[in-house]
Amino acid sequence: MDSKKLTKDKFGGFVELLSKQKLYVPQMVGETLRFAPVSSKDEVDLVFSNTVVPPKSVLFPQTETLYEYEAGGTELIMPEEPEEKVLLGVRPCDARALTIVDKLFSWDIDDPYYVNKRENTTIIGLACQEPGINCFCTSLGGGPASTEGIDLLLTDLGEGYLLQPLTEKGEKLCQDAGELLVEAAGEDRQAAESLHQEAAEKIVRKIEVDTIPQKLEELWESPLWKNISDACLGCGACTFLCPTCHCFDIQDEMEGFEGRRCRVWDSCMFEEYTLHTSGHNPRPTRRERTRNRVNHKYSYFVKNFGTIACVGCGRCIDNCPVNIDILDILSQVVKEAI
Amino acid sequence: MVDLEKLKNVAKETVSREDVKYLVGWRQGTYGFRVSPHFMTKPEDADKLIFSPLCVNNLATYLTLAEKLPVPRGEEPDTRKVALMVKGCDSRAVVQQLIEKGIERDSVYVIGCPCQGVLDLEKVEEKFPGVQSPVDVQWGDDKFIINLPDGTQEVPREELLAQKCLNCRYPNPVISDVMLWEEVEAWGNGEYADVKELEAMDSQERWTFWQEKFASCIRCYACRNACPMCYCEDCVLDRLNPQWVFRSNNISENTVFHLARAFHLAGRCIECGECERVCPMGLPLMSLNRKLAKEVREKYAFEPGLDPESKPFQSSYRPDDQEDFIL
Amino acid sequence: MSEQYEPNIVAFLCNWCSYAGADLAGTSRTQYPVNLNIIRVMCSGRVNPLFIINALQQGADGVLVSGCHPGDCHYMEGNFYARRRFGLMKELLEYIGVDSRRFNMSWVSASEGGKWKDVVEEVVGKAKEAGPFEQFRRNKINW
Amino acid sequence: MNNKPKIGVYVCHCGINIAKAVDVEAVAEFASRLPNVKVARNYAYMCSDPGQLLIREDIKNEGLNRVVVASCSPRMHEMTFRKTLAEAGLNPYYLEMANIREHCSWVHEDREKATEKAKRLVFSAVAKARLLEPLYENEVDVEPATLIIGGGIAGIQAALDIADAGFKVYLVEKTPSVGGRMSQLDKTFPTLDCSACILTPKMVDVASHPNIDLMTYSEVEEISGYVGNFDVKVRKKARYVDVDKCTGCGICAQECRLAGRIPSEFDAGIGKRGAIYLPFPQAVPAKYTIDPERCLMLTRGKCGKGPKCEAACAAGAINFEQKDEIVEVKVGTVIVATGFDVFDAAKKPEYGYSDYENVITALEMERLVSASGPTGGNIVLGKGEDAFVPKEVAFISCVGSRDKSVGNEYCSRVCCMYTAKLAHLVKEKLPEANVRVYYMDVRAFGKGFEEFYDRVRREGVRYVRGNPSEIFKRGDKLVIKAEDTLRSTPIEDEVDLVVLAVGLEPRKDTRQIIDLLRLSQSADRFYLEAHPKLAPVNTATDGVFLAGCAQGPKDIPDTVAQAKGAASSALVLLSSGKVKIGAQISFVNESTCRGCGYCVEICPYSAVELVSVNRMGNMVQVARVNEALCKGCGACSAGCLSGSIQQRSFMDRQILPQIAVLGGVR
Amino acid sequence: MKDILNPYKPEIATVEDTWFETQGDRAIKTFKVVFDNEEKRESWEHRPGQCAMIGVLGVGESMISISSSPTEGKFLRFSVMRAGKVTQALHELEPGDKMTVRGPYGNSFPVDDWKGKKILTIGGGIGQAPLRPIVEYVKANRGDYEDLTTIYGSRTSGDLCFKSEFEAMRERGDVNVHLSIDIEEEGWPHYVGFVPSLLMEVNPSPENTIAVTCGPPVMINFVLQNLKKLNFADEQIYTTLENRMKCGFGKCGRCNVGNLYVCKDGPVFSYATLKEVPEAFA
Repeated sequence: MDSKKLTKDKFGGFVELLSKQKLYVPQMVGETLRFAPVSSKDEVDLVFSNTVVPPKSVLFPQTETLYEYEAGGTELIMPEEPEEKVLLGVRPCDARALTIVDKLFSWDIDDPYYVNKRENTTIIGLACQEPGINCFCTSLGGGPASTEGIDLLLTDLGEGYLLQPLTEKGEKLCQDAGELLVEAAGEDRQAAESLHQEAAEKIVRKIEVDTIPQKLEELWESPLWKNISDACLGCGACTFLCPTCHCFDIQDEMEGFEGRRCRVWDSCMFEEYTLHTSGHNPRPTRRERTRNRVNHKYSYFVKNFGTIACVGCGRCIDNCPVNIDILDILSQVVKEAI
Repeated sequence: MVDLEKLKNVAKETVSREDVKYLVGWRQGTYGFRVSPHFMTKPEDADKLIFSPLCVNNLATYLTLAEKLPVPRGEEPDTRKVALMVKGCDSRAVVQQLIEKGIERDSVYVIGCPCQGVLDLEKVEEKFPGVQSPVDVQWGDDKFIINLPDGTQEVPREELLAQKCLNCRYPNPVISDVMLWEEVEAWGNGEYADVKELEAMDSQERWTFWQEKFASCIRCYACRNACPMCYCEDCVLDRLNPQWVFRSNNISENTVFHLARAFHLAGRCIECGECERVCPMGLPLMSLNRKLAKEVREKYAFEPGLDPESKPFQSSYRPDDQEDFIL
Repeated sequence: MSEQYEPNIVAFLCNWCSYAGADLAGTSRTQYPVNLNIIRVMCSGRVNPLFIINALQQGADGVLVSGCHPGDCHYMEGNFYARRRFGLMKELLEYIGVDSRRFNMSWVSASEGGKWKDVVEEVVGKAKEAGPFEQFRRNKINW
Repeated sequence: MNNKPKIGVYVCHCGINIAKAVDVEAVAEFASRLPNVKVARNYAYMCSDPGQLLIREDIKNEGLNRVVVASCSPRMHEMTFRKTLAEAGLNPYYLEMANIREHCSWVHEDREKATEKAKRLVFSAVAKARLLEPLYENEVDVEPATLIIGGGIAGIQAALDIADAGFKVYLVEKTPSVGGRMSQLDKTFPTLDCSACILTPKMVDVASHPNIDLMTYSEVEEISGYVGNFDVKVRKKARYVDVDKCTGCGICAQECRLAGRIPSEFDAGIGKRGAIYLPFPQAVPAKYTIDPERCLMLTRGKCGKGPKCEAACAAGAINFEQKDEIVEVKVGTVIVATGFDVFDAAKKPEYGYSDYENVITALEMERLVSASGPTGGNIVLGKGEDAFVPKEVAFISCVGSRDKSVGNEYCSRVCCMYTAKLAHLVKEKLPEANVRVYYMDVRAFGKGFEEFYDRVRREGVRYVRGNPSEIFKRGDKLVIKAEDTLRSTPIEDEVDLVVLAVGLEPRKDTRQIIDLLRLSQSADRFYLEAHPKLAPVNTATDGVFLAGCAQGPKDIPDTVAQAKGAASSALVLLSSGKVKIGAQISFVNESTCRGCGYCVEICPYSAVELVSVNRMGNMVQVARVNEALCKGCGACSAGCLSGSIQQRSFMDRQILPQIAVLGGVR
Repeated sequence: MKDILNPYKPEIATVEDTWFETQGDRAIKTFKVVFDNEEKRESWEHRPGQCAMIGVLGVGESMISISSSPTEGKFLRFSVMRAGKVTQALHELEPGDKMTVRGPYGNSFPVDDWKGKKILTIGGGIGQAPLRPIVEYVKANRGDYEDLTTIYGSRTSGDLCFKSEFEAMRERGDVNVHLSIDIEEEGWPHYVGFVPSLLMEVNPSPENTIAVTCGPPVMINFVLQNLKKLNFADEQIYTTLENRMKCGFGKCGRCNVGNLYVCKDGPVFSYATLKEVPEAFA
């Protein structure tokens, strides 16, 4: 299907159309921007850099009930089928991240909780025009208008949006929008193209990643890891806010006579993450944990899935309280003589 | 006044000492206004050291953060000192750790850096957005001198001063083995205007305020891990038996987590502001701590982190402690 | 708040004074509201301040901590610690907007059966005014 | 221990005490459906023999390993049911009680609501019961010896009783002689026995008893340890007289350059002694002591051409080089019999004690009327040519007692009667004298007291109801201004001698002993007994007992009775040779303890200490509980930030489920 | 939800029998469990070395190796050491009680590839649990294998699991049983010393032999060294790893050693594989 154009006066109508499904857009919750369900179309504002919490929080919520039960009972009450969702305003890096998480959750055995939600969700991307200072998506095969993982990509042209349907879901949406949209003109497409170009040029932080997986294997015992992790506080800011991190814990929780088994986000940066009940910890210090995090993203994941589990969104750099900078680590890895 | 040459020289001498394991100071970060803790073991690492209005991190956290690994049989544990650069507020953390025996006096070598107040990272990044290359900032008279890539800017001190510094009463280290330069005059009067503002609201308004904050917490534990006073090897709030807080993320568990943490810091928090600074979700956690600090100071006439010989607040009482709340 | 709303109070009583005082109230057949349930501890100093948060989280509408009068503690100083801890916890809970009528502390001696009744009535009455506690109650709605 | 909890729940009817307000059958039925409950029964009287049998049978037949009894207050029957469990071979601490009588059926009339509450309380007990752990009461050996602090009549009596029972006693007295206050008295009320005559034999017995180690002129320096095992350090102060050589001949005292120039403590200051002295003729031991604060040799380093005492002592007992000696002893029990101080009459300036020579205290009066006193028992005022025999004698009662203005709200219990006794003695010795007693109330509650009071009044002593407001001098006479409150008339009486019936106060060194033994004070500042009714000789510190006026004002018979009580309490421990240590005490999870020492600071019994342990090669400090010292209050665990110190039977993880149950039911 | 495919959804199983293998704070209790669902009971298949996630509702789940061989019957056996919250709750279970079971997870010992070979198992403590199915499997298919030798030790005789079974094997003589304890004990007729030393004592020939070891990390390290001394090739040596696990099938992340997941790619690894994985012996 060809690109469409949505003028801003029709935007309200478009949001209303999307609201037929459960619509999530970036909104302020407390002090930070994250994807949250919309109750009125006035809440929708697509002027933002990027959400602090990535959209994975909708498809892989921080806390998710696996099943419920009653105290002393043996019957497991399974959750209902997920409702259909639309995520509006997903940045291309985050959409790419979802394709990475997809690989893990449909690897070997499907994870029904994630996969069912993912299938039921339409991702409407929004091309970046003002990348953040720590964005480095272009180094990882993405870009401000990358289309991977997106069903429908929006580019803000000022007076309206250029809509590029990329999948059947995207095309269906455009069809449903019908009258609200007009065919995009060639100049609209060109304008979008050059906006994408401009945005890509604004990204100054770069890294050559090709040699990294190999280098990491060689640097296993390098003092680099100690140096990097000395300052690490061992918090979960980098992993919880990473759009590709997907580790979780499973916990039983009781409220009175009712109980549930649920999964909650977990972080490989936490000490308890690998702690055996015997007291033995195969990753006893922040050094091993930092090393694992970097290796997992740039080496193990490549071995298992053929891709780096990082999209260059820059969140871990923005949010690290002690300025542990993944690009800095990677450039040290690249530079490090074996 | 800040004397970087002296700072580097002292650092070089210090790490050269036989009884010092390593030194923790600050260095320029990888971008913009960020700085990073700098761990140095060799004199040549001193070149990277800085001390500027950007040095907000409280490095005292690292005294208790380092893991105590099993010592192989036949070997002696490394009991050499850790050398630490401290501002006034940071030094109170060291004192408080001494009070509660988290560290021993001879396990630390304290290098005092009298401080004129640090920058509020959020404010400065908002004022000068999109600055990628590392920025150098200096103290001027009642102003910050900010050397941006496209020229130097001067900003009045009050505009960019970190919240915790606005009313600082302890800009000079209260404990040190060496003081790097002369002490500065304290400017704060210890008012708790921010706390009073919230106190003035009614109960329902206060809950409305806190509800959305607690709801947005992602429980990354950065607040706890950055806190120089949170150093239990096994936090009670992490434990499964008894389980005080469930791992699931919701308003109930998050609120209880923050209440319990704030309570555990009562009479211990030295108001370095790290919990609030490191919170990726921007929770005003210092407000909780400052509320309790206010009560502890005003109603119990106690201030933590000043005298290493003092009794910890939570393990002492006075027969005439306030009790107007008792039925 | 419906008229039939009956608050549920969790009370922590020290064994030597307040629990005995409540026993005395019983022996004297003093009538008081049913809404308060007692957990016996040996000393009010045993009351972990986190119990107060935990009770609210686990569904209580109000909490009472009761110990010996100052100077009367069976263990000499436990109630002084309890007083300090409770005083601060109270400030903290109020600060985040929990109705201060929900948490109370009292001194009730073994001979004060009558005072115990007054305390129960006051605590229950205040909790009734404050209404059901929902703010950070652990709740299935959160699931 | 790792077995599945199988709980038996027993709901008691208590006749109709519970059953009337609570549907006990419904409660038992409810309990039977709770998790881990194997059986739930209700019965008329659980505490009766058949009731207990029911539990024992179930433990055996149903394999119960936890028991919940829903009945009366655990303060009533917890011990009963613990025994029941033990008899059935189950650890007694596998018991949890739900108080559905005092806290439920007796205080709620609404049967439906009371039943619901009883269910909740039972549920809460079940929730805790499933997490109970077996506990064991440890026993420690008791060192077969007692330390008695204070050598007055209380200490002497207790020492003799314990020594006679065959146990070692260390009797420590601060002054050079035993005897205490009683030795200063002339006669005793109401029988008018001669105080010295009845006391002196006991003093001699104490000194000669083979089981008593008498340490006079000594002070307790340090006490550590716990019931059964106290380590005591006693400082034997230097007497500068070798007691082994001193024959007690007294020539030294006569020779002393300061002889007759130092106020004698024994004579309450109205008699004088020298720098080397025997406190009083009957002193035990009859050994002289040099007052180091007065002796010229000891204060200035020289005494004329040489100390005369040294020269005079044929036995060569004087030794100015003598040093204090620290003696360490080990005892199983301690009796505190430190006595009292008399009220300092100078604190009531309106009575002019500091200003007028002829305003004296009752203790001074005792010495004045005593045959062994400085006047040989003659009531004579003034000195030399000015000496005269008083004709008008006034007693003022309640000086420093029942008086909030001086901080003594209590009644000193002895003043009324000693006043009567002294008034009687005055009348006896000076039959012509007018004797008046100004009083608030006369409390004559003891055996023979009222009769004695009557007798004294019959003898002509006038009792005037009214507290004098002022005493001043007019010419040679003292004027007492008062109001006769019975007649509501102002009085101004001129008298020769005013005797102030001063009250009894806690000793000034009370605080020291409190710190030594971790005792507490009651509001009147005397030592606090463990229970005013049921444990009047015990203290909150196990193994430490009180005797005599240290615990509060009393007369001699009461003091002796309490001393015997303290002795017998100590003997219970000594003769059994073992003492049980409570089981519900604290313990530390050393692997999570961070050694902050909060618990150490908090513990009122110094039962927690920090010790160094090796944690995988690193030396770290952790807290450790001395089980013999821990009293099981649990204050430490509430103050532990890492939850590492916990109190057995009241652990966080046992209480949290109770909170969940009691909080969760709406 | 389409729960038929939901790998998180456990089956309910009933504890048929339990007994304690060892006593003490870290007691080991064995459970014999049977699925409530008859269909599941029939369709369940597992191979020696595999694990299952067993749990108690309201408490949690724990990954435990299946210590029975499929050849033993339509039941599962688990031997559980009491350590954390979940294993404590499991220890409270008695016959008739329910537990949740899901799995089987992980790879298995390639017992069919080992046909015609001599089998040597070397276990320590609770580490015998994953080895027991091999022994049982080989016993059940005795003709397919050459010699079967079992070396097993623990700290004291009280810490030995499956004692009566070893005695029975020794009596029958179809398995060469070598038992050891670390510390001298009165009346102990067998070897005293550490398992790796006993291995050297037994001195097995590497020829046509597969050696499988499981036990505490320290023991495994020394056994591996000694096997190398005895000239076993890397490919002849197998071991199992354990790590903290939550999901059981490679999603939750925590059990990885390098890029391998213990739950999915393990728990059975040949020494040849493990040697290449940097984190394997952490």
